Amino acid sequence: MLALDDVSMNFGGVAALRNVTFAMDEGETLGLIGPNGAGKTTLFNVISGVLTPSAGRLEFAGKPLGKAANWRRARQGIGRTFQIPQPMHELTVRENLMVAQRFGAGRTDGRRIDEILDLLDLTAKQHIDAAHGLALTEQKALEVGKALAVEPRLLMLDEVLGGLETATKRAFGQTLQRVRERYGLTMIVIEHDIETIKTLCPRVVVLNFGELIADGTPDEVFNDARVIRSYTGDSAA
Amino acid sequence: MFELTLQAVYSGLLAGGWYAMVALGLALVFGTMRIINLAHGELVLLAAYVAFEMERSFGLNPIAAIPVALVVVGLTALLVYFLIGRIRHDRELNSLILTFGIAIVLTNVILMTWSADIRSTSVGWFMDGAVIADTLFSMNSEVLFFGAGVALVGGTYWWLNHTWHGRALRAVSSNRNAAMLMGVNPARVEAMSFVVSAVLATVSGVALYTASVVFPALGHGLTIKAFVITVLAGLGSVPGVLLGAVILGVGETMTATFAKPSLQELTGMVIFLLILFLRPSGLFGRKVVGK
Amino acid sequence: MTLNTILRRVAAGIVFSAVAYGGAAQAETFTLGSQVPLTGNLARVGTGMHEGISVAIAMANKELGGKHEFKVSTIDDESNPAKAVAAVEKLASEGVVALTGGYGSNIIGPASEAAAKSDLVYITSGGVAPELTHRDLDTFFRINNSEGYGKAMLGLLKDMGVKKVSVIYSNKEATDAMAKYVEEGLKEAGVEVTTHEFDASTTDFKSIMNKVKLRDRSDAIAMIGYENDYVGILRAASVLKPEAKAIVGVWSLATSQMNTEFHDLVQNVYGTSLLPYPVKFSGDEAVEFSATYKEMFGKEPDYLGQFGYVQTRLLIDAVVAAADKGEVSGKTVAQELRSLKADTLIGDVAFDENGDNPNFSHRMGQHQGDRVEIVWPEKAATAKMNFPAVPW
Amino acid sequence: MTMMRSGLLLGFLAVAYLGVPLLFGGMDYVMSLVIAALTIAGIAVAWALLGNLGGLVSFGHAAFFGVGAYVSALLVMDNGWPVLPAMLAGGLGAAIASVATMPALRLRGPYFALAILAYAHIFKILAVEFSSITGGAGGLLSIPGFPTVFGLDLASKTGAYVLILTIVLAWMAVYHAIRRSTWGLALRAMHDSELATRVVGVPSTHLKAVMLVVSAFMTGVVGAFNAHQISFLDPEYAFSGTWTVLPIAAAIFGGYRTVWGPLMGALVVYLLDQLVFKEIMPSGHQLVFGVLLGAMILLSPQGLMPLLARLGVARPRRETAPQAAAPHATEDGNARA
Repeated sequence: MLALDDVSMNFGGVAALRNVTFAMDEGETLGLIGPNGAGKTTLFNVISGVLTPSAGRLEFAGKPLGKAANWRRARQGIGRTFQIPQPMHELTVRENLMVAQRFGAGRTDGRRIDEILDLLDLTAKQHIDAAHGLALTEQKALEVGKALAVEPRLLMLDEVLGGLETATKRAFGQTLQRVRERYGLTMIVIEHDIETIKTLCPRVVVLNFGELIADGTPDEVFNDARVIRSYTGDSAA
Repeated sequence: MFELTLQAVYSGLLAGGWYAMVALGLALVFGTMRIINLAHGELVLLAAYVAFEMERSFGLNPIAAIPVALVVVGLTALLVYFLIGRIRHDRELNSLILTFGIAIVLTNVILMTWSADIRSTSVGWFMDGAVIADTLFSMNSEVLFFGAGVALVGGTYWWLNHTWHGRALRAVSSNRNAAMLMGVNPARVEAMSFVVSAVLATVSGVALYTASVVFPALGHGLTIKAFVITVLAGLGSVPGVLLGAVILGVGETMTATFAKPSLQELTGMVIFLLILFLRPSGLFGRKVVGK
Repeated sequence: MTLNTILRRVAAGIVFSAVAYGGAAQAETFTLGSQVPLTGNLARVGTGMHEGISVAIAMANKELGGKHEFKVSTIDDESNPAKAVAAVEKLASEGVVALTGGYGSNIIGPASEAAAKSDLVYITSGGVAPELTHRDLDTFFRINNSEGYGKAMLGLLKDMGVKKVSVIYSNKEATDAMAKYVEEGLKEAGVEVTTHEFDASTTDFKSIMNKVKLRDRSDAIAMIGYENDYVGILRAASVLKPEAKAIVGVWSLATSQMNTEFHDLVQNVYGTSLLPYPVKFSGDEAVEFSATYKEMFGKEPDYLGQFGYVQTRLLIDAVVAAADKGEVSGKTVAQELRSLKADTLIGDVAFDENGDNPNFSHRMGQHQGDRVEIVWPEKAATAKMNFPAVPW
Repeated sequence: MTMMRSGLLLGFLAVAYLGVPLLFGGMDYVMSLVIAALTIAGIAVAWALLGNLGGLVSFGHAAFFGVGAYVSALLVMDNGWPVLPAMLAGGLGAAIASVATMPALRLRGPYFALAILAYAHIFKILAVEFSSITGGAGGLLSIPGFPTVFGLDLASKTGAYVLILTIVLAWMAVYHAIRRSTWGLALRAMHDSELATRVVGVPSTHLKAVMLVVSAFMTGVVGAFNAHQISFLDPEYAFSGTWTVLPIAAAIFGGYRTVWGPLMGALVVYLLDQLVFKEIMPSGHQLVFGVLLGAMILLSPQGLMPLLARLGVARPRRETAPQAAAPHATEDGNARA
């Protein structure tokens, strides 16, 4: 489904990603963890085409991604969210999804939008100004909704549970489960909360200083010496 | 052929010294505030007209009129600054429209005050020939203000690099938020950039009045030239402004000499677009143009 | 305020003024319309013409001594053809009897067509393009044309006997046409010509002048532009000192204003000029014109004022003649104009079928010290030309 | 609400197409002013479309106006085209010219604005230089006027009024239709959140490019209209800064984010200027445009229509709170992982 081969990303001499290599199968859900500044969001940016990697190759659904622009990757089936929600300004919640569907999936299908709104518990808010009228949970839900409206095959979630209350977090985690089952998605999830990772992701990849230091089941990974060292002293973990 | 080229380069060089003075004022404000003051050319023109009025009413030599012009232009520049400060939303674009409006107002105020007649100094010395080795020709005023231009650009460069005010200005220019954390008051620094810009506008306006003729419609073209040079130079490069100005000046005179004089304007515009498209960071500066 | 209320007010205003003017006409008051550029890039020349028009009105009223009275209603066309058309239409709706004014052939064209639609005579001195008098408009008249200017410039250059001329001209409408005319005329006379076209925004003419000096090496330099261009060209020439025997310009150059404001710069320079400066009075009309002009505007009259005056004076005479015969209309005023033969400040004027004045031939003046002397044609000359002579 | 709206619209159309000609048809002067105001309105709508939907402020719409005018006039004069198809071709010519300006789309706001201005300068110089085609600085005189269609003489004042009114309304309809479509939604969203729109598949640069072409086409047709109505053209007039300044003033004044704003702005600004300010200060009344632009930017950057709406005169579609200098998200999203 997705394969990264030796991908590196430099920002003016600072290496944000170093020779990252891994592959995912269709339907897999991958947890992406690591301390702050480890390169997780940079990896998302590289996969979704927001950034062009300094070196390395990316392959999606059997085809090289090359230098395809970010909007083209969305059309190829890569949906993503942002850690800080980025609703489309001036549009209502529903219009946000309509735009994503029209351009990302190349079709208009009101029923599917109803369904997404329903799944994410946004139906009541669908005519609210997305940029100014939503609570944090709803903003996060809208992030997921936009990515779903693109009708992706790969969904990349960047801390969609971050900053939420524990109870909300659990409920939202279940929502994500339902979403994945409903649409048969391949997912990559960036998450700090270990419990969430354990319930959502059968496989976990750990980044530290841009380097991939571990890849395995949650149990394997969380017992890995390098991983533990990388988190030592990092209160956010 | 050789003589023609030599003179073209020399004329272009002198013009470039003056262009640099005009452009640096615009570039400085642009650097600190990310605002293109489309009324900058009108400020230059205003200085020229103040010099004219001083000469007509009091028989003052244009050089002696500089302090008076400085007060008038300085106050006008501060008014522009004050108005820009009142923009609430999308300052980058709205300031463009605002200063565009101010430029229209200034042009018409100049027209109503001094009429559409052409004006120039009657002090003969400025127009007398300054000839070097029988091959390079210019007017005294051009040489004088080329010198003044280079000195002012150099002075500004020194000021930016060696004084606290200058450093504060550079700090705001490169990172406004960081500068604020360092205790620099960006509002004061921005006002200061307008004042320095007014000084440059004043001197270049008086230079214009002594070397050429002025009339109310002139301001717009000056702003455009200054902007072309700013883009050519790239953000934050004072030497770049000087070099960009000379490139434009020489490019124009070479076009006039070896192609057609009527294509002179085209040269500037084409250089401008090429730089924007091919090398958006300008020839020397930091990146000025985002994707 | 909605659009409709604005329009309603406008309409009310027009109805009101029409009534007012209707009433005034019975008291033998005629209102002339004047559409001139007072702002925009033709503001300077338009203002000059406007001053001449005002002088003509003042003098005519004095002369007519209450028998008839003339007023002028002026609208600024902002150097814009669309606004010129609107101005003519507005003046027509106000009930003016004829129109005097206009500057720039491209503006006069549509404006005079609008005047024709309202059956109003349109007289001007601001449009010299040949096309203007080939439009089959019965109500269009002009007292000057580009041939008149061109003939004078050519005549002077030919009389000088120069072999090679550099023509430096602005790429604007009137200057471009004039340059082509002069170039052809000179070539026909076997004179070698090089041309240098410059953009109106040019301020530094040293590059061009250097080419004239080093490459052309011509006997004479012909400048076709406007005041700011002349000053720039002359300054460049003063610095570079090309070995020409004469430097000649057209309009806006051999004027009192240029003589006082750019005294040293314009010495020995030629330009088209109707009257010498200071005016050597020949005839009562010129004396009075000059006095009235000075009284009204506090300065010496220039050529723009003279033309504006002459065109308006002719128009007033025609309106009076038509009124005396009983009917003032576009047709009758045009008839009067066409039948008139007048000796004016600008020489003999008589209109042909097309409304052109074939008699029009300009004179060439030369700045000599504090004076502008007429030096061409010989019969009108007030002094001998200084030749060869240049300002530098 | 919808009923009331369509009622209002019908009323407006009746007044515009029947009321105005009946009331003022005989007054050439008034009709000339309204035609000129509508010409400005046509450009203002095109400018607003690019500004609002494309997020691009142009300082050089005169470039498209001039190209449209020249293409149409030359097709009629040199190739014997009928006027109305030639006007469309004029729009097409302007659209093609806009393709030449597309490299400027990569530039950020102020740079785009001034790059387009540079194009206007260049086109003007080219029009002067290619004198064998364009007639050079002397320009084109006696350009043929409009034909008679369905018994209506478009060359008459009333005919020209109906023609330009139709053009302006058609452009407003296009503006409205694009604005309402998902394209319009995406375009409006792009203005403040370009990255967010791109990652859901919106090819933002392409959409901007399309808006540029559409806006240029509209402006070109209006330029062509003007050429045939005034019947003359020269480079200085065709590419005059007036064709940029007035539409911007009109669109900013009326509110360029609304469909009706540019039209209302053009009518109010132009008619006020010509009927009121010109009377008060015969020389230098353009000053008012400057004051107007400045005042609107400072007091109500969304324009007069939203201002009236806020005062309760009309109902806006949806109120969007002005973003008080909200810091924009960084270009690469949240690059700190």
